[in-house]
Amino acid sequence: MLEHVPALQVALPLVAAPLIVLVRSRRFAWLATTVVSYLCLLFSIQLAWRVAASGPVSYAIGSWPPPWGIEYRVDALSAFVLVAVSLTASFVAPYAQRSIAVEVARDRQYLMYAMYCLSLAGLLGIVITGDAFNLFVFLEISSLASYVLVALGQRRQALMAAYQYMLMGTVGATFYVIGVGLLYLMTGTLNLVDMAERLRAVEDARPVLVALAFITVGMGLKLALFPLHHWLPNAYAYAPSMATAFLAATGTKVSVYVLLRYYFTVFDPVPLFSHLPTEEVFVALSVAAMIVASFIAVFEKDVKRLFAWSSVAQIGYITLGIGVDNQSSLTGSIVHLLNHGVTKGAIFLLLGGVALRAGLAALPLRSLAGLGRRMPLTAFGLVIAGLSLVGVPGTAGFITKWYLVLGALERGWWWLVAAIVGSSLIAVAYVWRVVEAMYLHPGDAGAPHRREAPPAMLAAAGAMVLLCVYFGFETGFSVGGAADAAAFLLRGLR
Amino acid sequence: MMLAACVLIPAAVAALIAACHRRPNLREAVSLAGAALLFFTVLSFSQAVLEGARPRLLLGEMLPGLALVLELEPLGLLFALIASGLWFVSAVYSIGYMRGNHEANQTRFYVCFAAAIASAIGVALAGNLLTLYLFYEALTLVTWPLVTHHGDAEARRGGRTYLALLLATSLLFFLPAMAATWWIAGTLEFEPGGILQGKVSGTAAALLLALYAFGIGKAALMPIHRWLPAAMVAPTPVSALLHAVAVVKAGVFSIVKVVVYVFGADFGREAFAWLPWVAGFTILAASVVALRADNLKRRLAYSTVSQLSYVVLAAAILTPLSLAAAALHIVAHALGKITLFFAAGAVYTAAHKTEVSQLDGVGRRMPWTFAAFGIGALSMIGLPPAAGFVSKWVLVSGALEAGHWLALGVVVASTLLNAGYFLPIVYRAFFREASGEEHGEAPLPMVLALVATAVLTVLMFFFADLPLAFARKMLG
Amino acid sequence: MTGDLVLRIVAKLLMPFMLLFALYVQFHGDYGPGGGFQAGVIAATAIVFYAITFGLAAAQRMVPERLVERLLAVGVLLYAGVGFAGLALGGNYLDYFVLDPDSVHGQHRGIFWVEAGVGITVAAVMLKLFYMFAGRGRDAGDA
Amino acid sequence: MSTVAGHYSYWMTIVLIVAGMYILIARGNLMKKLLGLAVLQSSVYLLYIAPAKLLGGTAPIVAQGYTVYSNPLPHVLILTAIVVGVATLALGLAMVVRIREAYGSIEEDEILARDRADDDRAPDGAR
Repeated sequence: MLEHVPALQVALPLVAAPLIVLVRSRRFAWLATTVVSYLCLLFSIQLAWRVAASGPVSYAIGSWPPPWGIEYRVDALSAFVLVAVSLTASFVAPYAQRSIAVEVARDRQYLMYAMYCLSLAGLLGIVITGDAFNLFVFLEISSLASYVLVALGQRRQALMAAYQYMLMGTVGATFYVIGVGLLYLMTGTLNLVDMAERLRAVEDARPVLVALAFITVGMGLKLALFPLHHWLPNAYAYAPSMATAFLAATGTKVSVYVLLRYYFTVFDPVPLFSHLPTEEVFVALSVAAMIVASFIAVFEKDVKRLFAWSSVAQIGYITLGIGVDNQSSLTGSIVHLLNHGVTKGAIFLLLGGVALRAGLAALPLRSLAGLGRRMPLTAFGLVIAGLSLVGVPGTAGFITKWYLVLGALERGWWWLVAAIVGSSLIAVAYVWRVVEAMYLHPGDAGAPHRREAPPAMLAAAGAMVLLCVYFGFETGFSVGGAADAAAFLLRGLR
Repeated sequence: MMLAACVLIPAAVAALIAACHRRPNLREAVSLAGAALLFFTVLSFSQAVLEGARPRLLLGEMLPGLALVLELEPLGLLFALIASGLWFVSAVYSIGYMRGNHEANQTRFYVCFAAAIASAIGVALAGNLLTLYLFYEALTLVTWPLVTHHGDAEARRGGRTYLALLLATSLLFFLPAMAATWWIAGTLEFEPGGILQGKVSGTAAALLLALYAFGIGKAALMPIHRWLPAAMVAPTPVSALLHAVAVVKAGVFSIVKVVVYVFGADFGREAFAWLPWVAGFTILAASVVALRADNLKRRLAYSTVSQLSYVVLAAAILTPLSLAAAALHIVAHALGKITLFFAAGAVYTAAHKTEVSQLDGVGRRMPWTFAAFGIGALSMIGLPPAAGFVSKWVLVSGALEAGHWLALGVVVASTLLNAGYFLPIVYRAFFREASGEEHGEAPLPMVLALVATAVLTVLMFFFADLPLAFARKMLG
Repeated sequence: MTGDLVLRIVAKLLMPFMLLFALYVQFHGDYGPGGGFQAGVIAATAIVFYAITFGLAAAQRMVPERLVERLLAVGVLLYAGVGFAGLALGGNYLDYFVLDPDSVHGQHRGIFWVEAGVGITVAAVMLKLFYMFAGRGRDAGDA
Repeated sequence: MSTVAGHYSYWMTIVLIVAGMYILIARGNLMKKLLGLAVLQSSVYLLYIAPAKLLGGTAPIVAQGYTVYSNPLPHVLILTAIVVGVATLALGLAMVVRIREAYGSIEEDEILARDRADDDRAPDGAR
């Protein structure tokens, strides 16, 4: 049975969704979601272990051998991202029960779980598939589910946010599929590895470059690459807490994976970095994201939006590594997929607890006043995760920054080092506003006394906070996996 | 194993204090016992370290090739001894202060206090630059709640300046400097003789040094000294232990470490040529500001800024003697300045006076306190029979040996300035007529503590060999 | 509900043929043009036609919304079930070759069930969409 | 000239892309935006299908008398893409209906103005 893990990785959450709709019981829905999430984590760990032991794993769906059939292919990069995604899922699922019970109308709760399973299946599918078109299908499965997740938010703004998210996401996916179409016309194959082989013969043809542009812009929309990030702040701010945490930790990260996959696997024969201005574009946009989005976060009044803007900035870190294009920077990029996922996941899970206890659908900064007293553990967790956003040593964020700075140094780009550390300085400013609000502004006299979030939610969020610290000290898995993946990407097909 | 205990004891104390937040007596007993235990644990290493042992403990690998390491070497031991010893004294003092002034949130205060000590000890024991950086940042963060302890607008403002300057410098300069060192040398270990020897020179080396010197903001070189006066909004025990001993000494200690173990004592002088100028300027300028400050704690803070630069100056001269002077001055200044702060806190608690101009005749009402203050002031000026004399003496010898006339001139000028802003306080306190309502000494624990540190200051003058032995050992 | 007699009679007469045609397209899909997608839409069209002539309530009595939702899930499960059947019989996921000793028959069998799943799901989705939009406006006030 | 004319299906594709994007960006009406999206998506269908058609080819079903078949793969892909497109469109329509119910309008600027007014009125929103 173990050789079928690649298929089960996706099929399991995919089957869970209709089962949940069929049974239509809230309790079953939650149970199924949780079990599936944990199983997915186990599967992904097994796959990562297998890849580390014996190289890429290939699985032929329907026993049609690649490149004719759809191939599921797990290599160092996809194994790492699989673990990152399912790790987040395994924390969000146990958290979901209480949070959804409060935030979503009773008769729609099962829908929430089903959509979450679909979204998970889609995300895992994107990462695991080795087929360009199959990837598009999974991209849309996960995106459609995400739109619904966002639209289920409590306030009416959620609808508008989801609508805009849907428009931009669909344009992104359409651009992606146009790019794939052009590549298919040029190579006659949809298998990513096969495509790369055949591109060698036609590397300079204009349609290939047009395809590159379409895929870059398309995925840029999906991953909220500055300035294509317009949908993100509202979508994160108005979605239900659990959806925000899940999407923030996984959605954009998987899109980054797609970009990495295309840049370093498919377009490997194309002189992306030496002949095209890829480097300049990515470095410029990433630095802009890191600085501008962080600044906006500093002046944001709503806490969830504040951290959403911070996500835009942190995505800048990730794409920066692609632009700098060396072993260290790519390691930083890939490890940040995990590190930022864990950090933002923790933050939004904690904020969900705050919103629950405060009984608010929105969280203006003022509503955090006195949180240090009301919910000491939650507040402390927010501080730790905030420090990880800043990149203080001993937290996951530091590891990323270390590699990015090293990468910039290796290129001799001192100004970039200054930009990286400068942006984390701005991060200090916005994290600090939250900390000040929690500890230095006394709460209302009438505010409820010391009441933490429900244990299940607190435990899940707390575990994620611990992970922020854990990945700051013990980097055997995170940096080890990311460095392997980066080396794998840079080695290319040669 | 015992090494880990040095960091774990204060950390455990912090946890225990948090656990017994409902019982103040137990809480303070834990604090005292922990401090004593820590001091003796550190002390137990001294013999071995003097004989040349370097106990080392690998905490685990944080990044490939980059481990977290604790290693005890003489300078670190000296710093750890000072930090833990004075923790005990100031724990006694804080009991009097916090209760005497009815401060709120005392548990949080003690927890953060112990956590700060844990971080400071971590800095002292750090076996490589990464470990040092880790604890250095931790120290910044855990002291922030102490600085903003009062939670009012003024505390918020002070806390902002404090955190902004310290975090900004460490993120903007220290981290890139560390990354560059790793990139150039391929290691971050502290090694006698340095790791950058022969790998970087000229302007690049000077730039790297600048990144370190300004990146380690806790050393309070001008123009990044502003956080230190800002931190004075904290309760006095915090100013005393942290902003006269643990935090600021962690800064200059880090600079000495970087100079000795990263650049190496034999590193080319050219790269260091600019540093004495900056340090000298800081010494003089801060003294001038102190001269004009009326708020007692502010005056002490600027005095600290100036005294810290003595250490930097001594390290920058880069001769064996001056490096020893740097180490000695860390100890001497710690003892003297904590005495002064203790005295300032005692005056505030007993008489609720904060300005120098209010101190007329207070010395007659609080003879013990102001006797101790006098000894502290002597130490700052560098007169016998106080510890400051010893370190200044060695520093001057070192400067003479190197023919460093700039340093010599700065020392002479600043001695005069120091005298100019400390002696009037002593004069006012004893020889002017008192006014206002009657009051006596501060609560007993406070007086005990400040007398103890004053006695230690005098003792160090008479038994200067011991710290000197450590300082010499540092250079191998 | 429309009162036009002609329309109602014609609708009643046409219904069986529409459904039959859906089935034809569904099962003929193995050999000629057709398949689950088209069949599903045609089947759904029949119900929609019924709803338009006899009113939404009548259609929902015949095919309740709850049933539509169930069918939607069942269709997907049928599809996935074929995949798992492949696994159970020792092949890869969605492996039709192993569904029958004769691998060509296996392919047929696999396609048949998969298309059945697709057909059910598509029909259900179409109906669900129709119900969703047709039901709006009436209960807009309480949404 | 022949290359320009010979590639007319690509020209049409480009026209559809540009038209779709234009509607999407320039129109404030949420319904019209959706229509723009549909136009954009249909450009993809054309892009895939047109090159797969061989002159004189027939549907790829083995039968006597035919030797030239169209490539079936793009057709299958586009069938999937159409389904995805329909799902997106359906979801979009559902959202427009709900937005209309929640805001009483489907004009983007009016909706945003209402949100802004909400934010100003809510005591918690201002700092």
